[in-house]
Amino acid sequence: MTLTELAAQNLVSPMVLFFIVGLSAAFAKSDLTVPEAVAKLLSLYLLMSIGFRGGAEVAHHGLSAPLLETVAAGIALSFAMPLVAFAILRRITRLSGVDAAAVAAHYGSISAVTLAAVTGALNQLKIPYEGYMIAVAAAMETPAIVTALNLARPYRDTTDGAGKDRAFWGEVLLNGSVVTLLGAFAVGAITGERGYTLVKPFFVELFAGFLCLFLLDMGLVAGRGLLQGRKNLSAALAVFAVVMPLIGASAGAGLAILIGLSAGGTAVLMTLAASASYIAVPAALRLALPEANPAIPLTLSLGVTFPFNLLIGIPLYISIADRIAKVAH
Amino acid sequence: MTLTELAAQNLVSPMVLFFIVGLSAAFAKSDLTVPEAVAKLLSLYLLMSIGFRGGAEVAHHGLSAPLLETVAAGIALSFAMPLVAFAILRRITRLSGVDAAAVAAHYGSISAVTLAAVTGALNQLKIPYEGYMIAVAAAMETPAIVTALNLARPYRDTTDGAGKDRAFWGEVLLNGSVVTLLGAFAVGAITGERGYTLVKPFFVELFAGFLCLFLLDMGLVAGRGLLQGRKNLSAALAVFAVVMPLIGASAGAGLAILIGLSAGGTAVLMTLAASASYIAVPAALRLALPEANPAIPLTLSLGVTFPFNLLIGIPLYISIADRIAKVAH
Amino acid sequence: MTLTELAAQNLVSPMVLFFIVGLSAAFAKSDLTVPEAVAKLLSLYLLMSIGFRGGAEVAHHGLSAPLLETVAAGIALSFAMPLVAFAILRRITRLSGVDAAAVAAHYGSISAVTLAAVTGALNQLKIPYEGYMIAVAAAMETPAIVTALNLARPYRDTTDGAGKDRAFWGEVLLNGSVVTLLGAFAVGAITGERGYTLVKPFFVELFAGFLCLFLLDMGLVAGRGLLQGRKNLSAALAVFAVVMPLIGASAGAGLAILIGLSAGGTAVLMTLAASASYIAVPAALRLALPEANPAIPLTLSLGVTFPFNLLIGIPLYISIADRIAKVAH
Amino acid sequence: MQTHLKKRIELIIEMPLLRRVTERFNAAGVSGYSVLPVIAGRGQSGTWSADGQVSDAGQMAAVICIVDEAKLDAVLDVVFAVVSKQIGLVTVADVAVVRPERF
Amino acid sequence: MQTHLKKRIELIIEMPLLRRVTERFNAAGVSGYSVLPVIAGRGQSGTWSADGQVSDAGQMAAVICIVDEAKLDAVLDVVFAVVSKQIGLVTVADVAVVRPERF
Amino acid sequence: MQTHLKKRIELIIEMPLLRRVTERFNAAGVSGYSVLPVIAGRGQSGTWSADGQVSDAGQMAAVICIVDEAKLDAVLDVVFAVVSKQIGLVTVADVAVVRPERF
Ligand SMILES: Nc1ncnc2c1ncn2[C@@H]1O[C@H](COP(=O)(O)O)[C@@H](O)[C@H]1O
Ligand SMILES: Nc1ncnc2c1ncn2[C@@H]1O[C@H](COP(=O)(O)O)[C@@H](O)[C@H]1O
Ligand SMILES: Nc1ncnc2c1ncn2[C@@H]1O[C@H](COP(=O)(O)O)[C@@H](O)[C@H]1O
Ligand code: NA
Ligand code: NA
Ligand code: NA
Repeated sequence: MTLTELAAQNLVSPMVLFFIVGLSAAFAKSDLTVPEAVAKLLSLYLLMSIGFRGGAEVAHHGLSAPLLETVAAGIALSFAMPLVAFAILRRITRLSGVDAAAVAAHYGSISAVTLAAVTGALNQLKIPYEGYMIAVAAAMETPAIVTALNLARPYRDTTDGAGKDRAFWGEVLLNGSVVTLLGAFAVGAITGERGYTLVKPFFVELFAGFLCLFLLDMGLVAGRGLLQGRKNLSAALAVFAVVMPLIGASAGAGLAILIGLSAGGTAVLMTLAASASYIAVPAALRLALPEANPAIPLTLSLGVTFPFNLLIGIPLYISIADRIAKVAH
Repeated sequence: MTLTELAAQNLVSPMVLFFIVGLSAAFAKSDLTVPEAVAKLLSLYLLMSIGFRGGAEVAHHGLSAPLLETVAAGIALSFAMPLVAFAILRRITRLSGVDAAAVAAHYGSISAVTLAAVTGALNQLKIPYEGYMIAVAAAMETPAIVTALNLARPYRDTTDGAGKDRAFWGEVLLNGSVVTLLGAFAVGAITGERGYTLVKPFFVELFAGFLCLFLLDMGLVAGRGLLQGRKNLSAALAVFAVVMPLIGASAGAGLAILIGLSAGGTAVLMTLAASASYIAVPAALRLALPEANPAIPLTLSLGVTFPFNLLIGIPLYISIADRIAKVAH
Repeated sequence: MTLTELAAQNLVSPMVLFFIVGLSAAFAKSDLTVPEAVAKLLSLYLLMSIGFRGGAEVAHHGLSAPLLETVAAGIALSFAMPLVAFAILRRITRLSGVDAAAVAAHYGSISAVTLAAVTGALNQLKIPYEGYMIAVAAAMETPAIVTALNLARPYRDTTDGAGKDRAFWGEVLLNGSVVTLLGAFAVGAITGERGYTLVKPFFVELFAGFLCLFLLDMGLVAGRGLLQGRKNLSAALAVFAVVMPLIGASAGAGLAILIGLSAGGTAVLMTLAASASYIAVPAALRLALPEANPAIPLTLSLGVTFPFNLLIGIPLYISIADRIAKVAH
Repeated sequence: MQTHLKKRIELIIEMPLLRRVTERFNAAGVSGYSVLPVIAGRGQSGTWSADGQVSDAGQMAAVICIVDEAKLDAVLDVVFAVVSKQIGLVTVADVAVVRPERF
Repeated sequence: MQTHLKKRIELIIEMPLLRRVTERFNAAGVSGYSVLPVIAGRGQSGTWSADGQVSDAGQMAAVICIVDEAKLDAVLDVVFAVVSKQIGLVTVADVAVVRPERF
Repeated sequence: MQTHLKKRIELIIEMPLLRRVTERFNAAGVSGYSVLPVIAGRGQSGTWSADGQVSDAGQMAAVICIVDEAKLDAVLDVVFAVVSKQIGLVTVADVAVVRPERF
């Protein structure tokens, strides 16, 4: 499939269209909302479903490429990308050191719903990916926070905040989304074929539908976030929020080639690197870097980068990954 | 199928039975409740599902009858029915002009869950209906409010309220249920066969089950509303709440014949005309007609008309629509 | 299948594994939570699904064994088990008379999620059970409270509390879970084959998946309850919380033999007798026995007995029930 | 704006008790009350959280009731008749209102 | 700790009105507000509960706003301009705060 | 009914901070606290709403704590040690309670 075909198909997928409905409703100031508890249910479902299917895939096919190397690559990306992000931000924007470090943390880490979207697109295209990419995703959530706190240190007039606190790192490492992803991955890997058959109608067949609901909500939240956060959004920051995912995706592609991932696995690693956290990192930074303005990274990650990845990035990454795989094999 | 068979089958459908369970639980003062967030999820799901399937039907079959005329008919009904309702209410009940106008607004507009119930019944009977009836439903939500505010004007000692306010009409036109219905309709229409296949397990196959859950909740809410609102309910009002749907359904049937809708489309238009709003209109009137007692229309619409339509009206309308279509073709 | 095989298979079922994920997350102090509204939705779904399928089974197969005798046996168990529990508790623990009576009430009654788990396991093993066991479960919820209030009476320095109050007994008999179970049972029994086909994708095919979600939540709640309630947990109490289910299961097995239940029905009756309430009874006792410390029975029932039944009890009861049935026929 | 002094009663009571307490408010002549959710807490009987709970037992709700000073004692009597043995607490504070006739 | 006197305004207003009221708070110069859910209540217009409701009509929310005494009347004026015909209530109480400059 | 004067501390704090603050309440000797949800608000750092949110970051909770005047300063110190750099606010009001021994 050519990139144009892929992009066209992506843009008329019901998930992407529901995202656009949500975005439009927010811009038009409709009162449509999704209750918080429902949003959390949808997120829980998606994490359990992705995790479980990843585990089941590993149970079925075994490890088709080097697991450890891929996890190491993910961790390295998460540690390193904030350095790049920080350098760019300090050069092209007027963000303070602390705010630049906060934004950098978001872009080093990953977004679970973007992961859900790429796996949804791959399923739809029937492109398989290594199941353990789920474990890679979980491993990429946290390292960026370490780098970012170190980047921020010289700019802080205090050492306040939970960053030096043991309990804090426990909380961050075991945040709800990591635990759900890895837990469901373990369940999928242990339970095998029989378990898979049992929960397939729920965790596999309903995935696309649940993703529609969640992306409708994401559209609403992203749209309202953009309206609220407009004032935080300079041209330079908007450019960053589009360029940084491309840099991340390129780095992800490079490592995927080195490791020899499949087309699907390459697309997933590119997307992970390209995505920016909007759940785990924001919460952690409120504790560890309280003087950073939380609205800036959130507006960028949710309002610009997420829509960019969903609408343009994912089909692009898949198409590139496809070519890489064809050249390699 | 004869009317009696249809009615008997309707009364033993799981949806109707779960509604009766909810109603009985409320009357028996059971503490069974459905959390608000869950009720909102169920409503969101039903709207997305109805809208999506309507759009997909249009994508598949094209426009099998004149869309614009049907939308115009729906809008005309919504504008006109409050006039009839108001005249009857002022004649047979003691409602003040303002309260009568408020009730009239509810009966001119439509109820999305009644729409869900009639589409559920039609699916079950395998009677197809024009997919764009969903767009007609969305168009019928608002016009009744305009008529009712005009009807109320002479009886108000103030011009207070949001009725003259631009932002108000924006909110009303873009209320959450209209946006969800039309948004999902657009998604269904754009995404076509491939999208339909993808989300069918969620939006199509689970519809009946979700409707059971929602109707259990509706039974609880309607039953408790009736217990609370008893004191607002005179014999004359109860008669109105049963007669008005029949008038609406007749008007809907007449217009459906003129337009030449299918049996399914006729049943849907009749049901829309027969149904009374209990979500969008109440909220709008709290802003635009605050001196109206909100308990009166709600007791009528939710406590009398909704159960009447669900238990008796829908099978009646379907059976009449079926005969109309047989005569016509 | 041998007991060992059964136990092994149980331990790698996705439901049990998700419970263990939840338990581990709680022990590791992860911030993973399931919103209250979601937990209530999951519980509502499971009750409706179990009830409906029980009713549908009765509609399909008719009453394959004496309904009334089984209900009577269940009620007798619920009345009698608190006497045994109370005697043991007063002998081996230091609980006050009031607290011992409160705990006894929990163990005489039943736990709906344990019922869900055993029906899930039986479905998975394709072992049928009498559909009306659902009605038996509903009948077993309340009688234990009567016995326990009588047991507590001599130890109370007051007759305060709602126990003598008519409204109270109405509330207890019609509590939400009883109404949902019995209501859905009635719907399943009335609606027959056609209704079953209609809602099967929702109420039957998704059951295992929903149970996974609910057991993840139960693991979190049980784990946190144990951490909180540790201080209420002596060795003697922990022994009680493991021995009492075995006593209950034995009594259930005895009665099942007398009545001549099938293997599945025997396993369900054993599990019901072995399970301890954690929803209906706690709420009722806050009204009727307010001076009892609510944390003690909850820690035992949710923190010890529920995990015991889920991990060890249910496969044990099924395997014993299987042997009983083979001997009997 | 001219304001008038009233009393704001705030109860934090067990959920299973809620229906009983509010039903008795009527008899005591209050003009109304509002129930707010409580999602977590700690007290003598331990720490609790609403998260993941199916059961209302063990959970608390906050009830706010604005009353005229003249009715305060009658309302407190009613409240204590129900809640004395239970987990929870009752506080009273002064508040000013603008439309005094409605309380 | 040194504390400073401020006013705590507490509204219990109809949900459909919420957006209008909070939007006008800005104009009146408040430094902020917080909205708390109300799940049930009773008043002259009857008893209600949020349970099972899809519609926000008929439901209430609590709005808390800490203001300086100097701004109190301006805020109350704004509030009454919107809520006078509506269901609900407004109370004002004294509170002490530690960081006075932010209100 | 005889009543006794206590202090009602009300915090509106960021959700991610909640666990830390309540854990430190213990050390300061409070008898308990209650957490109420906040669903929307506005302040210097902008407008927010809980609707549709998966993340707790950016959301607030209200914590109510009734304490004896003697413990007030100790509790406020603890609170400020945690919340000083954060988004949110702290108010203190007088309330009367009936059973003074429990605070
Ligand atoms: N000092 C306090 N301030 C605020 N809420 C409290 C206080 N003490 C108890 N509570 C609330 O009341 C519940 C029951 O308290 P207790 O009866 O002490 O176990 C607690 O879980 C809290 O939600
Ligand atoms: N005295 C009161 N104390 C606390 N809340 C009240 C009071 N009166 C009314 N309310 C709340 O305001 C809502 C509307 O009151 P009303 O306008 O009297 O119908 C009620 O449903 C309650 O939630
Ligand atoms: N004056 C106020 N009254 C009530 N709540 C406030 C006030 N100011 C701020 N808040 C709440 O505290 C949150 C954070 O405030 P801020 O630190 O000013 O951004 C806001 O989003 C509101 O929920
Ligand atoms: Na990234
Ligand atoms: Na109508
Ligand atoms: Na039992």
